[in-house]
Amino acid sequence: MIHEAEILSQRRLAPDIYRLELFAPRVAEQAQPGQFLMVRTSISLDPFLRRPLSVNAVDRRRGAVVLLYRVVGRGTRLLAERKLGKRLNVVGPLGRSFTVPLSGPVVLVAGGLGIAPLFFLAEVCRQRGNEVILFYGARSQEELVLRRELEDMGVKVFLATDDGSLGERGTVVELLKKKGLPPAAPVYAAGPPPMLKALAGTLKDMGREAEFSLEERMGCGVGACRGCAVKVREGENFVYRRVCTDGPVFKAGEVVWE
Amino acid sequence: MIHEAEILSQRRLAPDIYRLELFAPRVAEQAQPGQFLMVRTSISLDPFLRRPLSVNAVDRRRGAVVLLYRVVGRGTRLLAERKLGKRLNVVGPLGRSFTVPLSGPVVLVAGGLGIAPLFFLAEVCRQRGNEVILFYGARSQEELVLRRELEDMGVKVFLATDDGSLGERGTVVELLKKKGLPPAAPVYAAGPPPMLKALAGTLKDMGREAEFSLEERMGCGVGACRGCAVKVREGENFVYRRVCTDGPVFKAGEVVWE
Amino acid sequence: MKKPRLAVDLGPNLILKNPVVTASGTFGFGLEYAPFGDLAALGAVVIKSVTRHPRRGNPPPRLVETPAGVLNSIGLENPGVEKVVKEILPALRATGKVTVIGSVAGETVEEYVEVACRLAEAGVAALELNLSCPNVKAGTLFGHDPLLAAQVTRAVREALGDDFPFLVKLGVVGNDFLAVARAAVEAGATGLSLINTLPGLAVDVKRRKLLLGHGTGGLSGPAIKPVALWAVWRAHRELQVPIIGMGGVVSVEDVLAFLLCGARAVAVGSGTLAFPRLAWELVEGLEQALAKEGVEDVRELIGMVAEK
Amino acid sequence: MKKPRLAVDLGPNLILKNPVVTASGTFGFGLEYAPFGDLAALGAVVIKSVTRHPRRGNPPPRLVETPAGVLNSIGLENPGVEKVVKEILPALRATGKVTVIGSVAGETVEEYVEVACRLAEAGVAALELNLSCPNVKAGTLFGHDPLLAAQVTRAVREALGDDFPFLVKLGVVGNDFLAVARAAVEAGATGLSLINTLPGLAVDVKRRKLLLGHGTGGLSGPAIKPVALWAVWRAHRELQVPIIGMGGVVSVEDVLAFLLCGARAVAVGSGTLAFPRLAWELVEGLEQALAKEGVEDVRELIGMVAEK
Ligand SMILES: Cc1cc2nc3c(=O)[nH]c(=O)nc-3n(C[C@H](O)[C@H](O)[C@H](O)COP(=O)(O)OP(=O)(O)OC[C@H]3O[C@@H](n4cnc5c(N)ncnc54)[C@H](O)[C@@H]3O)c2cc1C
Ligand SMILES: Cc1cc2nc3c(=O)[nH]c(=O)nc-3n(C[C@H](O)[C@H](O)[C@H](O)COP(=O)(O)OP(=O)(O)OC[C@H]3O[C@@H](n4cnc5c(N)ncnc54)[C@H](O)[C@@H]3O)c2cc1C
Ligand SMILES: Cc1cc2nc3c(=O)[nH]c(=O)nc-3n(C[C@H](O)[C@H](O)[C@H](O)COP(=O)(O)O)c2cc1C
Ligand SMILES: Cc1cc2nc3c(=O)[nH]c(=O)nc-3n(C[C@H](O)[C@H](O)[C@H](O)COP(=O)(O)O)c2cc1C
Ligand code: FES
Ligand code: FES
Repeated sequence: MIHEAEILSQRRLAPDIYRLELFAPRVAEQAQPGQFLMVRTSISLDPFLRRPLSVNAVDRRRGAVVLLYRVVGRGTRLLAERKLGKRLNVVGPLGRSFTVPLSGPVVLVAGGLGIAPLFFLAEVCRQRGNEVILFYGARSQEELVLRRELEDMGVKVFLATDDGSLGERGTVVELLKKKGLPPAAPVYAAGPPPMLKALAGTLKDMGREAEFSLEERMGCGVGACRGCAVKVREGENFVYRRVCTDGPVFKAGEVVWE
Repeated sequence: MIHEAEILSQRRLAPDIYRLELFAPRVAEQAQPGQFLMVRTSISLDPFLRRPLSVNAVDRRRGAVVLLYRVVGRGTRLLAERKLGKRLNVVGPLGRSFTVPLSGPVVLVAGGLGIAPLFFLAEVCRQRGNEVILFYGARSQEELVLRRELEDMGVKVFLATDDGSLGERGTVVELLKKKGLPPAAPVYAAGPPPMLKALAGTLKDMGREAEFSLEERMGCGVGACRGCAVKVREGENFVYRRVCTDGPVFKAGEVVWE
Repeated sequence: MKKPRLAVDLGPNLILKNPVVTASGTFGFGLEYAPFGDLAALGAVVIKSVTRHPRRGNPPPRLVETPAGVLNSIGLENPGVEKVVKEILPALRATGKVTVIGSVAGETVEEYVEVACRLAEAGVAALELNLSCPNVKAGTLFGHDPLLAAQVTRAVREALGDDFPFLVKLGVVGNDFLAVARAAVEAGATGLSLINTLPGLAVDVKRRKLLLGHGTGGLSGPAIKPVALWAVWRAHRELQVPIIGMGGVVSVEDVLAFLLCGARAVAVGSGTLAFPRLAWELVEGLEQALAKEGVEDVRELIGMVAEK
Repeated sequence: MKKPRLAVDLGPNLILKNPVVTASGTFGFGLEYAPFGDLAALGAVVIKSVTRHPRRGNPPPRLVETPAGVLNSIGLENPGVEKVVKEILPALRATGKVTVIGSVAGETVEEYVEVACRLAEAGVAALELNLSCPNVKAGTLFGHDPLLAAQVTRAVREALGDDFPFLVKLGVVGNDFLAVARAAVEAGATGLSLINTLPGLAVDVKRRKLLLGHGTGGLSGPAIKPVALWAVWRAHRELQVPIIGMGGVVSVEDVLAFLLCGARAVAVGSGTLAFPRLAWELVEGLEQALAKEGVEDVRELIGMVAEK
């Protein structure tokens, strides 16, 4: 479960967005879309905790695992400075993956770095033969990373940007409402909480089932510390579930949005 | 006093010993032998404090300041990993320098990295025209760094190693006792506390004056925190002096060795 | 080289095969870490604090990272003693010969007594009474008052009988922890677990609000290690009772430091979050360090730090 | 953009031009940092704690670095009140219009009173009574007992008269600091300085001895920031008195966090050791941050953190 993974490549795709390729054959073999790794970004005691990052892609043949991340704080900044050939200590793959029907169309909805797990899901679905429709939103054109690769693998991509620099101007949820969904296709989404909340409302109105990948600050990543609570409906009441092991993939309908 | 100094070069001279060249024209201009810089080695909050390092040489023409250090812990390890072209935040030059007669022979006694400040002193003395005799000891041949450069500048060098791999086998103090000193030449020493303590005893027996560069853990480096105390004789009693501003150069006779 | 002896005792009725244990709340109920190593190889697994009824815990966010530390406000989320006794402990025991130490939390003397008895009956090797959880309403009530600490300790001692080993776990902020510790020991506690997290908080400056969902939390990790060593050292000198020391342990050096200050066992808490195999690595590392130093029995080190 | 107003008051008789001050003991007597900036540009310079007689301090080593922190046992080295009043304060005043806050330490009520009076006569703007130095014998005596804290506070208040502003400086480990704070405020203290260092120690594992020459020390720096914020927040809610907050400040965000928790001024301590110009940078950074957020008066922020 713990791997000292060599950094095979690290590329900047947009001003703050990096794609990192690790040599970790065991992870490459086992990982499923929606799962994540706990990455040790520092070599000192500050920052102290690992950072959760979704598996963005795997190349089983080469034993490679790909991460896609945005630099938002100290941990990700340190990661961006890591050099080729150095080793990164990662734990995983962790968490529950998406559940996908064996055939038929699927709809993916990605907000910003939400594309990280959904790219992997798109890839697996395309290999299986599912039709894949992706609604993909970001702040601006340059942050719509990996869109070419997605188109190349035959994903039907609809784009939205906050500034209108590519695709529709506006949110990805507005775009989805405008374009509509193929009947009965299950929906998979990842992105910032406000987007997911809006999407949950829209999908409820449409009477659609969906699986969302959620984020919360994590301690252990393995279900022990109870640090990563998410509020989930239970009958009339609610309980807290662990994002790390009960998720990170949850049914959209069960999440209680604050 | 605070400088963002670009790293001009960094060379490994022995397995754990590095020589680092900074672009810091103001420091190069002002620094005197025996003075030191407070170097920020980390970019995170751990390690938190600066590290004191002696000025090992300056090149006023090029605005360069040279540090010589051994990797002993986290701070110096981080320093050794710093890359060319990056900036290092340093405060200085700080502390009191050696006092040297205008002419005549001087004797330098260096144990290990004690050569760091004494190299600078040797250089300045040679430029002024003093005859310079150096007793220089280390664990083994490879750790006797900069000995060629010292010989080239006309310093008369006597070497000792613990393992006998170069020069006399034994301590530098034993070597000095064996070779004897030119009459009336003042003595300047730097090195690990046990060596300085032994040397202080020997010099006292010989009735010699000496200046020692001392080390102690430092907080501020500017005399404010009182963290760097060294026990100094005052009549029958003793007081604590600050290594950073009352020193690091002290008269050998005034130090109380524990 | 002879293999050093690692076994330690925490009083006459609790012998651990080595002095490295897990800290309550950072190792779940042990099962979560079973994929990372043999739980039976650890000195003991101290499980998450258990209450009479299930508790769902505090609203998120529950964790924030601070400089070299972790601030948590889990709020004693646990499935309640019934489920722990019926389902979790049997599952834990099924993984091998694990030494399990239970951890008890409560809001009343009766709750402590009931949970302690149920866990003891379920066969745990020893108990920790958590009198110092900063993240629930009455969490530090008992740990801040020598009289209340004595009361709950005495009640638990009477209920468990004379021989059952249990330690009282205390924090050191806002209370005279030595007075509380002394009262607990005099009331029958076998020893002490030191230290629980320090109270702390973090601010979301942009939104002008407290960052943790619960407002305040407890600080742990390397940041608090100097305070934890001090508390263990003080308590050892004053009270000479068995102590499990904890606070910021991440290295073999840290384990040795706690032992030298007087801890008979050392718990690994937040360190496990950053390094999931840490507890096992410390057992191995400790054995190697002792062998290298020629120490034949780890007990030679306990409390042996010199002042000068 | 309009320049935000930075002035704050700590009670009616102490107005600071901005809320950034230095923490006692980390800025010497101010003069040591004069080469780094204009001392008069700071909210105030709080000088090293002063005792009646000169103190030479504790044996070295006096400082050890810990994870994101500093452990010190200086032992109140200072030249004594006579020399401070006759030589140091005049020299400090000669650098410009510096607002100076004196810091008083002592072993008896009489010593506190005498030193306080001498410093007040010498013209300091206010005083801090350091009731919480963990590094000398009687250092925390007064700060651990509400009755003694009240006694020394009352005596100082009587000697200084009703109008002279002074704050009581407390630590939070090993005592019920809110009870002590309340007692001191009721006995006449203008406000509180929170927090002093936490007691701690470090071990030289190789030599099996305590690392600091004095054995134990006080922990400061970013490591303790969450605890310091918590203490300020608690004291502000409970007592609504002027507070100088401190503990681990290294950034403008930290300053804002302390203000939001209820501090009226924020002291920079260990941060200055790592970043000699930090106090000045924080004054400038605070002004910019407020301007950017459209805050016209820094006092709008004080105590304004929401719980949820
Ligand atoms: C299961 C999971 C998968 C993830 N996958 C990816 C991914 O593939 N790519 C990616 O770029 N990011 C991903 N994230 C988010 C990523 O973990 C955080 O961005 C990262 O931990 C930030 O670390 P940092 O040290 O740079 O930032 P910090 O300095 O720790 O924090 C910077 C800012 O981000 C906020 N923040 C930090 N962590 C979280 C969190 N977990 N939830 C909410 N807010 C947070 C902080 O409050 C702060 O404002 C994932 C998170 C989870 C839980
Ligand atoms: C005025 C002065 C000038 C110096 N000049 C040089 C120099 O030119 N070249 C050089 O290599 N070193 C020099 N030193 C020593 C140097 O500062 C330390 O080696 C360095 O701070 C160690 O940092 P670190 O983080 O690598 O080690 P740490 O991880 O901090 O410590 C490693 C080990 O070294 C010990 N140690 C650390 N700092 C000191 C200290 N100041 N005194 C005694 N023991 C200490 C620690 O106890 C520990 O055992 C000088 C020290 C002083 C006071
Ligand atoms: C996430 C988390 C949860 C914790 N839960 C508990 C608990 O339920 N009961 C308890 O006694 N201590 C609990 N603690 C405190 C630890 O057991 C330990 O006393 C403290 O964290 C100090 O050790 P450390 O620095 O090694 O983490 C918890 C600590 C953390 C970080
Ligand atoms: C080296 C050092 C010396 C100190 N000396 C004193 C002192 O003389 N009087 C005092 O009241 N506090 C003293 N303190 C405590 C600080 O004023 C401050 O309360 C504490 O360090 C927390 O702030 P910080 O984390 O910003 O350093 C000292 C702290 C340090 C690090
Ligand atoms: S991160 Fe520890 S339980 Fe999820
Ligand atoms: S290092 Fe602060 S006084 Fe010398």
